[in-house]
Amino acid sequence: MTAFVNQLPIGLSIGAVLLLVALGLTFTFGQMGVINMAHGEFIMAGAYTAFLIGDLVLALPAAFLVAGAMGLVLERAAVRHFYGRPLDTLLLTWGVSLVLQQLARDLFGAPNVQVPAPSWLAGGVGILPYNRLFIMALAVAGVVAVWLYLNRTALGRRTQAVVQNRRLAATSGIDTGRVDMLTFFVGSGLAGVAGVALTLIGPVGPGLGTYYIVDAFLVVVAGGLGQLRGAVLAAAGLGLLNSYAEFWSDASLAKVIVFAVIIAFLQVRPQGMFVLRSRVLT
Amino acid sequence: MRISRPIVPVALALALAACGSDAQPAAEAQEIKVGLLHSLSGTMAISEVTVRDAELLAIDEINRAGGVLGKKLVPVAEDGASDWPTFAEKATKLIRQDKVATVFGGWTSASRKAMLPVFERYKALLWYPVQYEGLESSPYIFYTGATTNQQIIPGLDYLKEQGKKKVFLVGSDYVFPRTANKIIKAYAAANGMEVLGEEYTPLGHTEYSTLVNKVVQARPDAVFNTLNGDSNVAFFKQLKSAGVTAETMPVLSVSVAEEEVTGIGVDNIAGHPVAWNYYQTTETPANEAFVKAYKAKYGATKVTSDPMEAGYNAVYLWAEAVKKAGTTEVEAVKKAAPGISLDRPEGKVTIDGENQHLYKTARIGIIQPDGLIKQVWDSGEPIKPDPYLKAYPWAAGLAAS
Amino acid sequence: MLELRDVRVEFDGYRALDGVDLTVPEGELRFLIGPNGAGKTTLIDVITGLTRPVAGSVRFAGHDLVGRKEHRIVRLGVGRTFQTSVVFEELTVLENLDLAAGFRSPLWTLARRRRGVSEAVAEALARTGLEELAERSAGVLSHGQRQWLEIGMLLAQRPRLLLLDEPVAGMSGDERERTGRLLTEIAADHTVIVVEHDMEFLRRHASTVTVLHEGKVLVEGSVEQVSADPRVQEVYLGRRPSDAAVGERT
Amino acid sequence: MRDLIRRNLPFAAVAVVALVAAPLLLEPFRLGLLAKYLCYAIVALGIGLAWGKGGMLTLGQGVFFGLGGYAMAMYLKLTEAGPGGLPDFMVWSGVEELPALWAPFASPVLALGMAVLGPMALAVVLGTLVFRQRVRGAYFAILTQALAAALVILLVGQQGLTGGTNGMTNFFELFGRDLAEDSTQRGLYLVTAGVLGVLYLATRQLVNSRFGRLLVAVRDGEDRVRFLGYDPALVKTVTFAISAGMAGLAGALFVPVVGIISPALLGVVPSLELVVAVAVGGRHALAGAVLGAVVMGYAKTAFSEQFADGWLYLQGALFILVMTLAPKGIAGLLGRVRRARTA
Repeated sequence: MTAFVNQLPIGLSIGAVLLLVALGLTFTFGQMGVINMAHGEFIMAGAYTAFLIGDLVLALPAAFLVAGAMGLVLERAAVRHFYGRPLDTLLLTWGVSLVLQQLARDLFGAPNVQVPAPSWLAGGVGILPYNRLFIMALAVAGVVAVWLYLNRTALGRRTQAVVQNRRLAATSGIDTGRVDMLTFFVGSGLAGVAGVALTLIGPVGPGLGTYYIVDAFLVVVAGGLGQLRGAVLAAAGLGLLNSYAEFWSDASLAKVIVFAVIIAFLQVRPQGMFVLRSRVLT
Repeated sequence: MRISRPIVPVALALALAACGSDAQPAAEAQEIKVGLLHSLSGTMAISEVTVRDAELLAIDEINRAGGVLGKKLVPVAEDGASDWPTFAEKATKLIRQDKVATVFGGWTSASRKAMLPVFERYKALLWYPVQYEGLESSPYIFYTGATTNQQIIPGLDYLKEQGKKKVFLVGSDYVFPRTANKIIKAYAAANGMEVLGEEYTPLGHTEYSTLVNKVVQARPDAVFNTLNGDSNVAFFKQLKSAGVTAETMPVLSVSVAEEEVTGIGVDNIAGHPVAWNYYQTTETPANEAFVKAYKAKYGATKVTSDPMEAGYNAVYLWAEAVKKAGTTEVEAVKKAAPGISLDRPEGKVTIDGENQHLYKTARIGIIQPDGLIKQVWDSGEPIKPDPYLKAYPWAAGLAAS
Repeated sequence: MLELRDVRVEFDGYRALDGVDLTVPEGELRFLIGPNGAGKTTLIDVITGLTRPVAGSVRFAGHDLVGRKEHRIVRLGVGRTFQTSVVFEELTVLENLDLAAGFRSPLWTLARRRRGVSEAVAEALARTGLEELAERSAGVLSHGQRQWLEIGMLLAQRPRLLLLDEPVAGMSGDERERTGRLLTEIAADHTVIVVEHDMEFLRRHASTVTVLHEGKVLVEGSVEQVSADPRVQEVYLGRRPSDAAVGERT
Repeated sequence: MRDLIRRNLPFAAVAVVALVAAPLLLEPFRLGLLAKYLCYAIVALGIGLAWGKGGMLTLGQGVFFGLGGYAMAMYLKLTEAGPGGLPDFMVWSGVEELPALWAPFASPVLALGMAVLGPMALAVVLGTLVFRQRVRGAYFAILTQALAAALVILLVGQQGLTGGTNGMTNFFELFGRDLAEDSTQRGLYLVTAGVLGVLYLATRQLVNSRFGRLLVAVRDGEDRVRFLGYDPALVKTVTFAISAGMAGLAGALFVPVVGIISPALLGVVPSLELVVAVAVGGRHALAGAVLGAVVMGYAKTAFSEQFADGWLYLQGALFILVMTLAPKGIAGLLGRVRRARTA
């Protein structure tokens, strides 16, 4: 029975991890329609930043900048030629992700590296260790920051304007190129932050990104294009589902169950939980 | 469509030209080519490259001592790319195109299973250097790592001696853990131990909070861990932050060696036991030389581990068999090999004539705060390899044949 | 023929259609006008299944259309064009028309190459005057030609009811003229509903006009009746109807 | 008539090279590799149809390839075990009785049928669920990718039924012929090349048919097609199923050619690699897709023989370059050269 009750906070903490890795995608995929397969490698870059800096708290802003800068370069050098062609961005960024993985292997070596967890994160409350609580707090902070950015800053509102109607936004004097750059910077930077958090619970190696990328996209798909509240609900839902499915069956079956539930869910809500209404005929 | 039509013949001509263009120069009479087939790229590269390095070291040493039958060994390295069909493909290439005398290679069971038919088909030799799940003895493979009765069963004997009666089984979802756990359950039934749970996670899984919760709630005396690769990092990190310590609940691992410890983080795993046949700290004269030579060649920060040592041994054992046979011809080498006994870094190893595995000494070690492993138990003498566990009555019926 | 009763459509709480009744008898040429946001396109969307009403009924030739999928409604004989014409640029004019004509044959019969030109396609080509461009790719057509191709595709479908959404928008004077003639010709043997802003165009071609305003039917009648109605003048006050914007709809 | 000959001349030239010259010139090992690339080319052809013509970017084609491969492998394992016998991996997995699921695969006709129809059935189910709800584009791509990930986990987990991560290997004979014989391998190569040729012609025919036009229309304006009276979901599902059937058949050929089928062959990465191959070859031309698969297959072999680490860099870089500089792939480049010459 305790085990059963324990699964609730565990599910939420799994959800927090999912949310963190997917948060950046709600920007790049959701807001800009870019399927960034290199998102996983930006997470990896964040984790390696933590490894180089060696201090978790200092690493958070640093990883945001490092991964964000990588995103910025990617956007300027390649992705910007592909707006409106999400499938092409998917393939392009997959190529980028391959190169980044091999680069990490050459720079840091193939074996995993160790990022020491700060001593103040040792211990925990009940079933949840402090490091899990830290990740949950980070996820909440990330959501709040993103919400404030989108709704309370001029830049954020411009971003939203561009998402809803690119052409209209451009004619209203918004420099859409700059908005795109900034959006990609923030989205990639958030991946870096997620990478720092993941050093607390998982391996830090060249393959890090590949472990999270599919799950991250599933969160965005289930949550609905570019919808913050959708992503939050989807992450929490998938986290809980994962937690209880694994509790009652096993980890392998849980993954299959999650996939089946998402397909079933899309039968009811084909565009995810929340969609922007648009009358544009494709 | 009009655009594309001329490209097809161009393409095929190119492909044909390319396919046919790599004729090999005739092998020098003074050289013996040997194949090294490990994953140099992909997920398994992390482990397999070190084994290849150890094999190269052995080849170097043998060459410096005058080679084999007066000829130098020339390594031909191929990349298995962590992809099982690629192993089969490259094995075929090494045998048919490069005409190597023997091949040292593989790590995962899947890669060995993929190569096995190739070696049997062309009657060529493979030396496989990693502990595995047993239940196999191909006439064209020599197994220089442990089979189950040289690692799993000694591990269980150790737990029993320590008074750990209730165990929880955690493994990656593939052949080795599933087979190992079947053996463990049969052993437990025969030895008054209780298996409280058996959980598998997909390869590469990193979310262990649910599993840790299950383990903690079951309150076992010990955990028998057959997780593979990166999953170990996530598992040990999350286990530690759940407050589990080696004192309260030791986790005996059979796939964590010296190289993995850094990635997991010494803090997270120090104090937990592992089961192997060799540690960097194993005290033999041969090991002192091996560790010294390895560090001299590849860097002082490098560590040596059991599969590396098994790969290193494989080269020496083959060379010894060739010397004894007076030829590199496969059937003659196979005939000469049984009974060959060498003092290796792990102590004395002897090739078993019946199943082409090695007699090996089992060792349990505890992971130290410096990342090395200290031996706390050994089987005293080399254990006769028994891949089908025929000598263990309780294991009857585990495998039908 | 077509009968809408108390149709209501809501977008996120905004009432796009607020209880529309509309009856169009067989053989009529009906014009639908109204200022931006009046719900004209939404009305067409409801008839053709693109938008599902929250309440009300849409009946066509004895069938209830609400809840049917778009292609099923087309198969009942209701065809439409779009404001921004969508033709398939990679296909030729002929292939575009052939595609439109082919939906009645079962899918597997399409697995053969097209041989010759079917009667429906030939007729559509002749009526729209696109014969000379038949083998050209649709991507090279001018704006007006595209609109005609759309109308041609609609004709090739041989529908019983045609819904045209601003067919002359963005056209030059000459093109307008020609489209008007085409429209009159089509109206002779079809039931047609046209959404149009251009009052001048209306005066020359319309028989009956329905004026929509804020999701409701404001007035219905002949062109003279409608343009004389003070409520209509109020709705259009301060702007010249012919200037009404084409592209942006919010 | 002359036009017909002229139009098919390049194809005939390739057929002669592939069916006559290659078996004569290449040593058996290289011929085997070429046969493997041709298996991938069959999958690529299906991707070219679904993605290039139909706009459905399927990142899970390995799933169908794998199902076909497993069906074939099950047949091979059963003939080898003989009536009442058990496949080797079941023996060491502790399975004592042949699972009912396996029984039909003892028949070569049923096994081959399942290799093609099984994937098609799965594609129909998935296509119906997904396309009917108008899930498309990126969403479809991600879902197929997740499908590949899920299927791998499922296959690995059912070790007694599927051989787990090891998959199935160690096949000895096919229809009574020794698989180790070079002559059998040559025969398999010819069959593979023949199947590819026939499928290429059939797919070309389909693309040039009215259905092909409809498919392009669905790709470029799915919603518009609805108002032409067609159900795009049906068109897409049919196309998706055809491409799945091709992948399944390719998988069935792959198993005797290469001698192994394992979950690693149908996961996310191999599926993506095939899409990459199609993009490099040129997604808008069917021949480009075939070409891409052969070229990338060969490049992978060649590079890993020369320098293993470089392969990821090269693959990634090549791909970025193709996407940014030559989005129509090699086929597009060759077409440009040809036009420049004739102009």
